Amino acid sequence: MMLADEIREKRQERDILLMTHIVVGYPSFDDSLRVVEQMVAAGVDLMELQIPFSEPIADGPVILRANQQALMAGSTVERCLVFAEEVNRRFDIPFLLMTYYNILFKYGVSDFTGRMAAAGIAGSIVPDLPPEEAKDYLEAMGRNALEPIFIFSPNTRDERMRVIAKHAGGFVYCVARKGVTGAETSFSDEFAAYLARCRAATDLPLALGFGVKSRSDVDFLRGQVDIAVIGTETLRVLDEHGVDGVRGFIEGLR
Amino acid sequence: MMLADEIREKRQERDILLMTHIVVGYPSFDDSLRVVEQMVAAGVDLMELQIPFSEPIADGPVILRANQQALMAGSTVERCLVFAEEVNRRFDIPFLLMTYYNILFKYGVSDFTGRMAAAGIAGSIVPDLPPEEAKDYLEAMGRNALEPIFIFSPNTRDERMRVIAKHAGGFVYCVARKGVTGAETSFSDEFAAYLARCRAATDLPLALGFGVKSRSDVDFLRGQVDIAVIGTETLRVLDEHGVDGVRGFIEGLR
Amino acid sequence: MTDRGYFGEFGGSFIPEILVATFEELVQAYEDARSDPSFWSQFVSLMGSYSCRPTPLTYAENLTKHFGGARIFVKREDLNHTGAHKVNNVMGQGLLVQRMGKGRVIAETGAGQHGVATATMAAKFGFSCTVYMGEVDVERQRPNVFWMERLGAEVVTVKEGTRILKDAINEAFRDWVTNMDDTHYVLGTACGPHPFPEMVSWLQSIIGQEARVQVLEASGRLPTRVYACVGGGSNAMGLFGGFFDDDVELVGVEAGGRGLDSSAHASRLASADATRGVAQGYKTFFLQDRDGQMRETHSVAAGLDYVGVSPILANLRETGRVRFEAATDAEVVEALALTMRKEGLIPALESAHAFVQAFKEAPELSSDDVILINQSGRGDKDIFTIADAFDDPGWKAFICEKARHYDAR
Amino acid sequence: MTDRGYFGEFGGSFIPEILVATFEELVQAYEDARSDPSFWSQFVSLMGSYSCRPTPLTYAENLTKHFGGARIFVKREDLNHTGAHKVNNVMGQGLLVQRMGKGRVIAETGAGQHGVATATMAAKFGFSCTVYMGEVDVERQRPNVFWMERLGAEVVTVKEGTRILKDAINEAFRDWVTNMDDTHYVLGTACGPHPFPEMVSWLQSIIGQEARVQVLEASGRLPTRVYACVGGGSNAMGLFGGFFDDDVELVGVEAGGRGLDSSAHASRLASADATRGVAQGYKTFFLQDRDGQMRETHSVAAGLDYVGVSPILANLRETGRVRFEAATDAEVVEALALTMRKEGLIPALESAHAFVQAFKEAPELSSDDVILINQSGRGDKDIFTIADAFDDPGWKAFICEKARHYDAR
Ligand SMILES: Cc1ncc(COP(=O)(O)O)c(C=O)c1O
Ligand SMILES: Cc1ncc(COP(=O)(O)O)c(C=O)c1O
Repeated sequence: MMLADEIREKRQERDILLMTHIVVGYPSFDDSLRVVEQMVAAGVDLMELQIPFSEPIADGPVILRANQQALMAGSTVERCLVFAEEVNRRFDIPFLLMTYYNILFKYGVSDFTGRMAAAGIAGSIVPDLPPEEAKDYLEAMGRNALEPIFIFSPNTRDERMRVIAKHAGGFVYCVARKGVTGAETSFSDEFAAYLARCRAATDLPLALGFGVKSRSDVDFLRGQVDIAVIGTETLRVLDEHGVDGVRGFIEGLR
Repeated sequence: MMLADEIREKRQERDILLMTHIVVGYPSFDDSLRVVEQMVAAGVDLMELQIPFSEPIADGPVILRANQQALMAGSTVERCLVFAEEVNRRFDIPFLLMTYYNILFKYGVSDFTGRMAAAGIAGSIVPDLPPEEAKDYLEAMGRNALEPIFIFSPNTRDERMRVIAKHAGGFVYCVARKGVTGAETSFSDEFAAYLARCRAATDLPLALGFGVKSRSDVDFLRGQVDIAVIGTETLRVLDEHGVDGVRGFIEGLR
Repeated sequence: MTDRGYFGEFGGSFIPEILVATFEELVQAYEDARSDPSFWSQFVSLMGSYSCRPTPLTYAENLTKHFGGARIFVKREDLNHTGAHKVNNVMGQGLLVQRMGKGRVIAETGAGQHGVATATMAAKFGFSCTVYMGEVDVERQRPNVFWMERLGAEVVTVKEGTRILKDAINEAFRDWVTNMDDTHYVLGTACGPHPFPEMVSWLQSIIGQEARVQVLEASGRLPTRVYACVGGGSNAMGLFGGFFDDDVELVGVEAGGRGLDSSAHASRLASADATRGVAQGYKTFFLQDRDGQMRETHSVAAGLDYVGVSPILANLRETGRVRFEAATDAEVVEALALTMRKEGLIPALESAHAFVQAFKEAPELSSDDVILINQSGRGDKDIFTIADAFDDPGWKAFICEKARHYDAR
Repeated sequence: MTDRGYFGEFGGSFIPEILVATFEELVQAYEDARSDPSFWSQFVSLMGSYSCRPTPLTYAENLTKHFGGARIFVKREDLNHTGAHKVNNVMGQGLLVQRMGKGRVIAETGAGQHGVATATMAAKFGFSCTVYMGEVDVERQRPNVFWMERLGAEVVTVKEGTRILKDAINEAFRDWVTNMDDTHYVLGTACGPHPFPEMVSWLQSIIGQEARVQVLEASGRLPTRVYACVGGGSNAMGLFGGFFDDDVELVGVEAGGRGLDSSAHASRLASADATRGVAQGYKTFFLQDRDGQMRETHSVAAGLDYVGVSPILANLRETGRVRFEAATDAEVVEALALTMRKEGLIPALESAHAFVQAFKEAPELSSDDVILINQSGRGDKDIFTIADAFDDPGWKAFICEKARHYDAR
């Protein structure tokens, strides 16, 4: 089944889905695996697996540091792909790869997408790859029946949203506000107008990320978007309370 | 009697005269007095009393340092003049003041020369005052029957020597070579030619300074000039052997 | 889709969606300025009254005699206000910021040169200013931090990544992503997403335009070869810009560090160690590992140890229009010493790379030949590094004494 | 007897007999050069290709708005090669040395600026070079010592007297007295025996000549007042030189140090503490005691703490043509901070004295008025002093860290 349909189906059961995020190999591969376990057990609906990159330009300080530490701890692209394969085999939710374009480019976009498909990954998010630069990527993703997740931002104009939507698959990732991952967002009227614009631009499910960190945030999003993305906050919980703190945190969100 | 005549007269008895130099108040006024005593006892014929100045531009490092230390030890122009008066009263040789023009200028050239005359000083050497700048000085010196000692140097042209000689009194101080006080001089053929030029330019007695430091230097000058000037070397002896070393050193020169 | 600034296969604009509108605005402002002749004349007049453009062309007579070959001329970007060519780009972007009606600028800086230039521009234009600088660079370039702060800029120490230039660029992008409405990011070299490589090269081309006229006037002919050091590539693009249409050989000199086979260098175009990649918003040659993770680089010159390089230069290497060479740290210190003694010029360590290669080639050319070296900056700023390179005992004693004095208080 | 360079009662040539012939030769060479138009055009062309003359005139728009009075223009001598106006005089004397056929130059230096300029000139002209510098100045101006040595000059530390500028001058004279045949003494300011005050002022008048044309062009009128700091007086004489025949008020600003009533200053013409005297070969106002011994002076700016002052300026004070004021250390640091933030300019501490006085007077003038400040040098060279003046903690930590690093090796 296509990812978008899978999401729509799940939404029949739940009024909002949760997508969480990990940096693969942070703080170690063992811990990453246990975190995935906890998250799945806590009822997470989708997961982003970030392959660390040395220049994560669109990430805030918390995820940035996790990228670096994962690299220092020996996270390689190969190990990340093996990890992705393993979690996909063991857990029954859709997994997405999230990384920067250089990781795909250097590996070879065609080979990389082939590996993704072989690992059973549903799709990928590449934040520094706008559709204008994504010709090879889109072709390869299509060839491998993978979902290219694209991004809307508050200053993406309507017309451009429609162009992006044309290339997008699975769902569209809407960033809640200007800025990098992990800072505060206030959910204002302006925000409502933004979401309306996103809705108008695409039939795909909408995920909302950047700054979601508490049950009240999730409550607020209920009914407005399909997926709430919890990124930085899980890393904070992991750092503060260890692997065992993750499950309780996620369960408390919904 | 005029200083020049006094020198000529003494030269009847001695084939070369010795002129020595002290920095007044170095290392103390008491020591300065004892050094004069020793020098006179050793048979010195004339003496230069240098009033210390903070910027002794024509002096080398040894005399420069003595100037500074004398100033730091409290040597003032007034105390130097009182000292000059005292040595002149107590010892029966001609004394000259040596200093830089600012000392006279600041005191008032007229007042200063008046004080010199009252102290019984014979004349003065002001190395940074060429005759072109010396109008006030020459008038005041003349008024007070004081001898203005001027300087010849190896690169003073003949014509200029004659101009200088016209203004000079007492004797002419011939510097043996380029440079400041206290460095080595080699007495060459060139040197003989220089002395011949000095002789031709003036009837005044000639003193030769800069670098005279041993009996053989004095022997060499015998018959060539009227006065050998021992400047820096006495200061060195004083520094190394104390006041009591001075007399032996001077006696050994002739 | 709009032109995304490709030069052959290099360049592009690999930016987060949130910045797309900002870049569109910038591209628009840049294109407007470029097609408006009054912009360039305003730029030239600003640089003539605030910096000292045209910067002179100096005939290095003693070096020419010393090497006994080509006549050597030096383009004096070191005489610019703030001490390097960086100010050309920065003041030009300042005018653009004014046009765009923004009130704040941000910048990354490695050597500190670009940060000081930006802080200076911000003071002059009345913008508020934040400069991102890697912690390693803050430590080794403290004098520049001091001046930036005195000029009214906030200097943010970047403690992420390898804590050098590339990390400062990432951090500046993070700021921009948050504050793009009122903020312009003054990128310091001919790198980054479109339109930066093209725009910075255009603004810097004032160097080459002047130099071409000056060399013709001084020597009656065009240079046989011109030399410029290559960090990000802006001074090289600036100088080369005057000679693309001429029969003039263009030579870019990269940081050879401890040698091209040592892996402690920053040579992306002259060595085989770099490979194609996409980072910091554009595609070029990067010093990266097999996975695409950026590697550590090394150079005695803080302004040259960047992992990427101008996509325009990457393309000019592919087309063969520009030749690339590398100079080692040791060669650089030697060339610097010679230039100081022979000409009384103190090139920045970055610029001294260009001198190294010119010195290697001058003797093999004839006295009919003219070569031109870009002295992109002055070496004063490098005293801490240069004194260390010469292992100067007087300097060390001075620093230790000064430290004792501070400790005592 | 020849003209001995009197200006009213000041000036003259109070030199040891041994130097008389050397000075005659110098006067001759100077007069020949002055009456030979090709000398000046050679000088202008050298300065245009080696330094960056004409130096720009910068309109200080933000400061003008800030003070709300006269329009403020700044003459940018800081953009000269080696960072100050000193190089004008030095390169000019270099040409004279060439004419005289000598092969060695000596110089005194206080702040180090003049020493660096002379070492640079010597490198360029191929002269050997010795620079005398007081021990106190060597200690506080080590960066300049480092550069002089790298430029090939021998730097002799003067341990006599108060171990500052005046003692270095004495020592340079001592060298000259010994080596005059092949050696020229490049005096660094408009002081000393004739022809130095006149000759240095003449060479520096290139500043004023340019500035007059530039101000007229930029503002359509002559300045109401021009301001220059006064150490020995060369940059002031240089700027004023363009305006003597005009209805322009000339203002010289001396070092007020800790205040004119503190005795810790270097104000010879604006304070009542100085008296007429004769030292270092010329007659002027000196800071001296009743006996005529020179006093210690103080200024935050190493280039202004000299005991004497140009005899030409002394005379211009007597005739009333130039007004003299003093700026205190504290005022200087404040004016410097303001100028950095408002204009992105970093004047040398010396130059900042001129800014202080201009800032005091600008508000009382109207927007029709134009005032002109000479930025005689750049402040980079002063980082150790300026960082101390601002008591910068980051700087101190940097120095201490650096020292620990040196100590460890
Ligand atoms: C003096 C100087 N030259 C060259 C460079 C290298 O930059 P680019 O290659 O952009 O000219 C720098 C960078 O800081 C610099 O300061
Ligand atoms: C920048 C600067 N300005 C001014 C001066 C003072 O000298 P003058 O009065 O001769 O211009 C100096 C002396 O070193 C200096 O370095």
